Amino acid sequence: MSVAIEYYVLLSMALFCIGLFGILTRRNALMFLMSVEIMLNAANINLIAFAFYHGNLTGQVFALFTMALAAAEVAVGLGIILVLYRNFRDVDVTVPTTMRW
Amino acid sequence: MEGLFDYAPAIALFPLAAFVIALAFGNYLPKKGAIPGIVATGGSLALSLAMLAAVAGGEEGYYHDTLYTWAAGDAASEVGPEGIEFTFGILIDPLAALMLVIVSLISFLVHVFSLGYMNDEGETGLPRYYAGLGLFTFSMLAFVYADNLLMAFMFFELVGLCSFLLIGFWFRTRSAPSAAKKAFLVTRFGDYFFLIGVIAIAATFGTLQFAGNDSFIAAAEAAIDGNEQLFGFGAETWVTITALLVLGGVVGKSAQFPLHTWLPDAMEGPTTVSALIHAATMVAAGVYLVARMFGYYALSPTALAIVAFVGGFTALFAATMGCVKDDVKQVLAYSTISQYGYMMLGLGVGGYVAGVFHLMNHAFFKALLFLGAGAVIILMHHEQNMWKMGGLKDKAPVTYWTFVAGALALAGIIPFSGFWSKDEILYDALIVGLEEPLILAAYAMGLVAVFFTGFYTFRMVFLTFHGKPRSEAAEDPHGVGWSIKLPLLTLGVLAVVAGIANLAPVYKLTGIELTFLESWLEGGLEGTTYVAYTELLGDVYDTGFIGTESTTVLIAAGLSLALAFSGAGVAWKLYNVPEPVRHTEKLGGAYDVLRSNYYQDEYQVWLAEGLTLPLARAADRFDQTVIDGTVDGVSTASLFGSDRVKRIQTGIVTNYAALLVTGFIVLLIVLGILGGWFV
Amino acid sequence: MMIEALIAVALVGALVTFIAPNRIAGKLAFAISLIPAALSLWMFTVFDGSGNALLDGELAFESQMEWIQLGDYTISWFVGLDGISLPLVVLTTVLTTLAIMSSWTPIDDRESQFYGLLLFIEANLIGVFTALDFFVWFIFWEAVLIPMYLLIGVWGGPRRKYAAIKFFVYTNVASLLMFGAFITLVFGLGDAVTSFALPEVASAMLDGGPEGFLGVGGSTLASIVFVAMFLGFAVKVPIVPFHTWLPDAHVEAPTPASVLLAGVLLKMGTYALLRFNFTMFPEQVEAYAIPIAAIAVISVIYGAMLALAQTDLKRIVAYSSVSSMGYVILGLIAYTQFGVGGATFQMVSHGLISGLMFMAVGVIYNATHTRMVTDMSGMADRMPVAVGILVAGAFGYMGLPLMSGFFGEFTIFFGAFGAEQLPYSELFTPLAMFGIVIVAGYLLFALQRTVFGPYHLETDYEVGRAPLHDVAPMFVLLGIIILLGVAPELIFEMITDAVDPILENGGEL
Amino acid sequence: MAVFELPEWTALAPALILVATALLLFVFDSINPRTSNRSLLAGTSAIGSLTALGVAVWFMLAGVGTPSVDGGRGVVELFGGQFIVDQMALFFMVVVAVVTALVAVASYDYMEDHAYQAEYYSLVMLAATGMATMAAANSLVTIFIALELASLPSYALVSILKNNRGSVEAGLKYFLIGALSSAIFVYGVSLVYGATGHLQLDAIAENLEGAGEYGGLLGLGILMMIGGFAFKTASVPFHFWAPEAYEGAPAPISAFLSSASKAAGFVIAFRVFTTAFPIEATTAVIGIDWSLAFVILAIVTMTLGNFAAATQDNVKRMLAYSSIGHAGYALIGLAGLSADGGQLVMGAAMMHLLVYGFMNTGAFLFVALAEYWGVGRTFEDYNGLATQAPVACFALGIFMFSLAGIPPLGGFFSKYFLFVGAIEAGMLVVAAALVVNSALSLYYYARLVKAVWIEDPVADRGTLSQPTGLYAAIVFAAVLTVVALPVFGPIADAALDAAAVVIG
Amino acid sequence: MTTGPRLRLGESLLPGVLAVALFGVMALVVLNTSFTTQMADAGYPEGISITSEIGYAMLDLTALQSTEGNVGNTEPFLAAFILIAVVLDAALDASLVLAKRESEGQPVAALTSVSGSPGSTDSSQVATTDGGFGDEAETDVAREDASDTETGGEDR
Repeated sequence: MSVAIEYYVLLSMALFCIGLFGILTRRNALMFLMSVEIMLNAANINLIAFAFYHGNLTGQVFALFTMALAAAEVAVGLGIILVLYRNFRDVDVTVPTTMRW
Repeated sequence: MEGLFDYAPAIALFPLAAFVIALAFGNYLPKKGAIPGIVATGGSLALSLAMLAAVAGGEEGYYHDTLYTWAAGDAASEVGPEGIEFTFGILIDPLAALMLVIVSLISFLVHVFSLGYMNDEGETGLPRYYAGLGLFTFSMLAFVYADNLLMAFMFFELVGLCSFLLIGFWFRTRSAPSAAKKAFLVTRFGDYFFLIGVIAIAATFGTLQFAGNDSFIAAAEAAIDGNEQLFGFGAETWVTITALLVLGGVVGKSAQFPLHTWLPDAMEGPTTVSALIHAATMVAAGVYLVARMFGYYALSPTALAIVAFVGGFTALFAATMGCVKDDVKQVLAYSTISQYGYMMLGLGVGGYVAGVFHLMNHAFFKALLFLGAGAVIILMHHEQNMWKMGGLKDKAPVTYWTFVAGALALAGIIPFSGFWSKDEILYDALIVGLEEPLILAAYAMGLVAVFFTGFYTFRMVFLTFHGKPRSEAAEDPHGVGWSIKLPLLTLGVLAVVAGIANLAPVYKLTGIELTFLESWLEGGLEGTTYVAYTELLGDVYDTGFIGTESTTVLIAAGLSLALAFSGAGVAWKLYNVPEPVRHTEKLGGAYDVLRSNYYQDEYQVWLAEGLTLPLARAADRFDQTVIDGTVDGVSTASLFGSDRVKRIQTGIVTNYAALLVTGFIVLLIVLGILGGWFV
Repeated sequence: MMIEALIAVALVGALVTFIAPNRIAGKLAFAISLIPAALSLWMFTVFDGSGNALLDGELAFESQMEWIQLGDYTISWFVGLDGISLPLVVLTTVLTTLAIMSSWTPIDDRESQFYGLLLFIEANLIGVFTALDFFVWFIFWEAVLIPMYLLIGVWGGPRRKYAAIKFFVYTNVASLLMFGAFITLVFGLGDAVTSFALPEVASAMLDGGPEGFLGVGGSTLASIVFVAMFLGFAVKVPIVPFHTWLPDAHVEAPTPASVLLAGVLLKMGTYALLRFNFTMFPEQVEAYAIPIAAIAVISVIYGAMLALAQTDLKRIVAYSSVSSMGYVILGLIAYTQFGVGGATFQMVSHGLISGLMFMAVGVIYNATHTRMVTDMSGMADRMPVAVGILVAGAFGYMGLPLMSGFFGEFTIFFGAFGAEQLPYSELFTPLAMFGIVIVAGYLLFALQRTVFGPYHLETDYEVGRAPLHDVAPMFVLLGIIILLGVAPELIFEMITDAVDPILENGGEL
Repeated sequence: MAVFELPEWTALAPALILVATALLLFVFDSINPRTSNRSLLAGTSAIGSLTALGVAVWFMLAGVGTPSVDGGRGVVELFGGQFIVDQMALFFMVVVAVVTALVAVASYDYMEDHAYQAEYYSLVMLAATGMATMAAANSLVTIFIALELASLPSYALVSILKNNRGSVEAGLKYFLIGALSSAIFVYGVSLVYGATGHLQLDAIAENLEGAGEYGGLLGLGILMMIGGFAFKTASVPFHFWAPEAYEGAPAPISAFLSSASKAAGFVIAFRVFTTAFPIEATTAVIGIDWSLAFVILAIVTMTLGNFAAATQDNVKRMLAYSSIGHAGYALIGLAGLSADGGQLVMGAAMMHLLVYGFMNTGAFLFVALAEYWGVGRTFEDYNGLATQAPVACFALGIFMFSLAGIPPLGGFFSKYFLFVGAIEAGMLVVAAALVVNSALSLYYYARLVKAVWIEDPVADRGTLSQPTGLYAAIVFAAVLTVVALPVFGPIADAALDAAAVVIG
Repeated sequence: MTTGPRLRLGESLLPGVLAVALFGVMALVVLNTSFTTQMADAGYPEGISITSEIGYAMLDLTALQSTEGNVGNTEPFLAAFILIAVVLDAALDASLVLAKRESEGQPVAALTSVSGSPGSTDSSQVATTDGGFGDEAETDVAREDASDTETGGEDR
């Protein structure tokens, strides 16, 4: 129980950057979505760790909200991916490039 | 009589009214506007004569009044008052009164002549013609009685406008508009210096009055006496500079070298116009201006000498060119230039009376010659080439005899008017020249010019009237009416007798008081009288005599008369034959030079078209490419930048994420380093 | 409230005209424009102001109303007239009326919009010349651009799109520069000012100037602001080398727009220079006298040379405007009563004369559908009256005495010659004066080739006499030009009255 | 003004009215899922948003949210400080409500063939609720949730033309960048929480001192939160979604997003940075003035937006980039904050957002009209529209010149007050950038005016109909843009007062 | 199914460097931060039910909240709670709109697979008013609808 707070933060940062790595390298929309979830959860780790650190529950409660919002985001995201697939017959996020410049 | 002066403005306003009437209603009037013009100039003539009488009979002998303040304001002048007023005023002193009479008389005669020359010949656009004449007469008269330099300048410019309009009267041809443009442009070039002069004088002395205690002439004299520094120059130097600047306008208007080139071209206008404007009056404006502010020139020996030298040179220079012309009007044009050179010479050597005297005489005989030439042109069905004339002597005696009278006057044959005035000028030049080598050179040129004058004058007379008719037109001349003969006769008489006005040699030889003009010019406003000028000139020029005064007079008169006769004699010998030939081959290469007017036109045209125009085109190209190119370049560069910037948006969302993260990292690093987050 | 009435009439008139049917729009707009013209002439006769609007003068028709409180600064609706602005207002109203009449012939498309825009311009121009609060002034100043942009763009010549956008962007950029400079100045003045009212700023400037801002010292700041504002206005005037928008805009604009552009819009720049730079910065004027005078001379000569090289009549007149504006700058920098007063007079005079010239060229264009000097000759044969006026206008442009142009030029030259404020004025003045020779050169050259000579026309049109409503406005203008040339004191007196206070602060009086 | 006292929670009435309208639309939808009674739906939305607008204006005039010392009714704190209703909140509620109303009216015609009428309007109203709530949110929790409430329906709205590739692509990009940004934002929140132990803005400010050692962490958190705001306001470098989203989305939604959503993004930025991170205290902790970040962002954003807009061929995309440019202008409001004030510059930014609400919405609605007519999307396609639809094109001219900041239109004032503010704050570089960009922007705004007014049509098009709703919305927006001139005094007062309260 | 979602490997990992870089920078920040409080000293007071405290905080039941120790500093979350209800509503609405498919211009329930052939009239209700890609998209949709009726469920 006495892991130093730095490591929690570093963990969350690592997670955050892993998520980011996914976003930057994966072209599949679903992977993209999942990566975003990882990043959100990285924030949750922080929140919970800091809640403990500060001894109040604010962070913990906020983490709950974050999860709910993540779910909502995924719902909308999947809807968009659905119409994306219907239109482009692909879920590769790099395919839709009809608008640029 | 004094109350009469209240009507002085009307002298100029009559022709102005004629101008308005002719312009507005000319088309609906009988004679298309000639009648109002004749009435108005007649009125002006009558009033001018009345003024002459009033000046002669009045106690003060002059009239000077400020009519109207054009503009006033504060301006610090070098010396003089803190404020300045630009006004319109009338100054009628003996000089102005004389000139008023000359101008209104000739204008009146030209109007009458025009009935025969223009109306009867079925010209179109006559209202325009009479309006132009009216406006010209107005401007010229107003110029003459202007009491200050600015007003003089303004009407000086306006006569230039009228000259432009009237030269270009036959605007449907190619040559007339071109000549009109040239006339205005060349005189404008002179006026440019004139205007600088006006402004410099105003800025220096805070006044532009010609006469009176607050005149700039008086102020200049005071400044010279006080050894003031004006604009960093000694007062006399500055007076010289400003006087020469004003002289620029004079040189332009009076067609002196090197701005004489417009006058021969100006012969594209109707001959009546040439008579009125380009011989008798407007061209005289320059000389008149010098006479008007003679006191100012008299303050500067340098300026006077330059006036004299320019005059002498022009007299000779133009006379030589007059010898080879074929067009009767061209001959007259060069003779005009030459004669104004004499006047300048006269004024420049201090012969104030002589200059004014010649101005008057020349006005009469040159107007006569031009009108005579106009009559000839009518006779010849608008043929102007002398080589196609001949033998008109018997068919048009009135024209012939009046023309000969004018020619004798022009050539300076005793006792015609021209002799007296020209002789006086040469005499004045000689006596000064004996002490001043430069003036002597000017005198020499003037003297040589007498020979050429005699030659070209009689070459013209003989070619035109003598010998056998050399064309069909000459064999069957067109008749001329009373409206032509009447002015010719009037002027013919004047050309013969006008010399009586100032028989200075007679006075000098016999002591008989026949110098009416001199005594006339002795009157007037203090400081503008001949007496005052004589005093001033005493400081400027020393005079010398060859032997006694009488011998000098005789030598001078004899020399010029001999030269005039020999010139006339040569012409007699060469051209008073039934079938005259050109004799040009005798001149060899000189002929080409003369024929080309010493290439004066060429270099001036080159200045305008060979130098200025390419320069302007270069400036234009510079403007289009460099200056405007810079403006457009900024816009092009912006749009190019825009095109690059928008390429960042590749359309691939992963790239966006990458760029976004990049941006974020950059921001983080910048702020982190600045905020010390990494240490 | 008279000024408000003036502006309101024009604005409402613009709206009414905008929705009126095309058929009657021209006549309607003319009728409406008579109201401000009459009103301003009436104001001219009852004018009772004295002194300079910015320097404790007695304003005529003053009206002030608080509008916006912006932090520590108040923005007010503040208008009034003094001897400088009144002639320009009259010029605006009269010229607009005449321009409307002169558009009856050439404008045959979307008339109601066209005339609506003309009236809208008029409203804004009046505003520019009457506003005494910087923000209000700037609103009008910029708002002029929109209608002019459209006038050029919609009804202009073949390259109208390029010209319109160039005009719009170029002059606007300059305005932004000027705006920034002025705002900086206001902040630099610190507590001395609590509003953007020009009189307040002016008095603060004269009472010691800016304290400094952002570490820049007071006098340095004043110099920077002076230069920046000068550059900003230089584009509008325009002064070489910022003039290139002008020929394009003038040439492409429809005739009535050219009339207003040359007649009034260019005056905005010089008016602003007088109001701002030359009223508020006497020290800087002195310090920068030589470069500004040099620019003025260059504008005169270079502009005239450019005009000489042109073959398009409108382009000739356009470049000659550049040249003429150079005189105005010279008069201003002379900083004498005659110099500045003459410059102001010249603004009015050039407005009238260039308006006349553009109208005359427009009438010829209406008949021939070409403006190229090379395309025609002998036009005097077919349209004597119009050509007569063109010739008269050309001579007015050349500064023929007894026409207003001569008075303006003469007073400028006289004021500049030997001006104490301006070193080497005895050199600058004659150099600039050489413009009067070149102007004669190019105008006469153009006249000789176009209106004189045997009749000839390259384009395939029957040329007849110009209709009365084309010629009438030109007669009116010519009348005013001659009137002002003969009796310049009509406005010169009130101008000098308003100019004197400016010079008390540093010029030569 | 109010003669009776309302309970405190009613201070949130504008947001509540919006959400109630959304729920009402749900009810309609559930009663008749396939209703095509557009009048009812659009009318309800319009009435709802107008009511919200009315209430917000009324509250503002009544002095709700003005500190009592100034004679107002005091700032209302609700839910233990989770929400706060002050003048700034009300000001932005007005902005949101106006834009929503315009969009609702315009959508009546634009969406007439669409299958999901009720859903469309309810999503609009929900997003509007989110934006209005953002204006009042006073805790990072509520801010984040409100942000999501505004975002999620927006994603759907952008891609609501489901068979239109552009719309879908736009939605996808918007969503992906949005998700990434909200992840970054929430991570930033977590770091701020880590540093201060609080999420309520006042509490954060109070605990800044205690966070002394965590300067880097707090700074990183703040920067990440800036990222979140930058996304919402379409500022560099989080702007990448904007051109595509605005271009692909139905035009009324583009209007909605670029005006209301942007304004909402700014209001939370204003609130967070003034309330939670007062400059002096924060600088002491993180070692750097955060306004520097906004200076950089402002300059880069306005430059990029305007430069990219200059050569666009597609009108909507041009407007999208111009919208980015305007975000840059509004960012000056944050960049200009400093320890000793910034009321002027922030107030100017608020005014700009309000006026921008009219003029930009109007401009996009004109595009909506053009799309409705089916004339095409490029500048060329717009050529000569003025001859056929002078009224709408007149309005477009007003919008364009107003966007360009030319008097006498509303855009002039706000933009120039920003300019004044920037100079007052001593940001000459920013002011210079503003000038350069304004100059460039003139070019492309004028280009659109040129297209409709000056150019001749390239091809014949049939007669153009005059859809009531779109026309009404456009004309209304134009009138507001013009009327802004005479009534700018009160607007400026309101904005400056609001800014003063927040800055304290 | 051949065109269904699939994992793609072997793509360019280059942009990933950015993530690594970011991690480096962020880690640098953390490593330079000195956390004074030891984790061991932190934490919640004994004897308090964290879960119930969370519940109280969420519903603003201040009266029930523990007043002891640091936990008492927990902020109220009622407003957020209400708000997130609306958010979820919105998310549901949004996802349903997107997920629904249309037939004959009428929305069809999101969760059914329609076996009937989606008519070509599909396009009639497409709002192509922004004019760009309508045609292309329509054909795509038609093709997709025809061939892929059962994937809808699976995609979800």
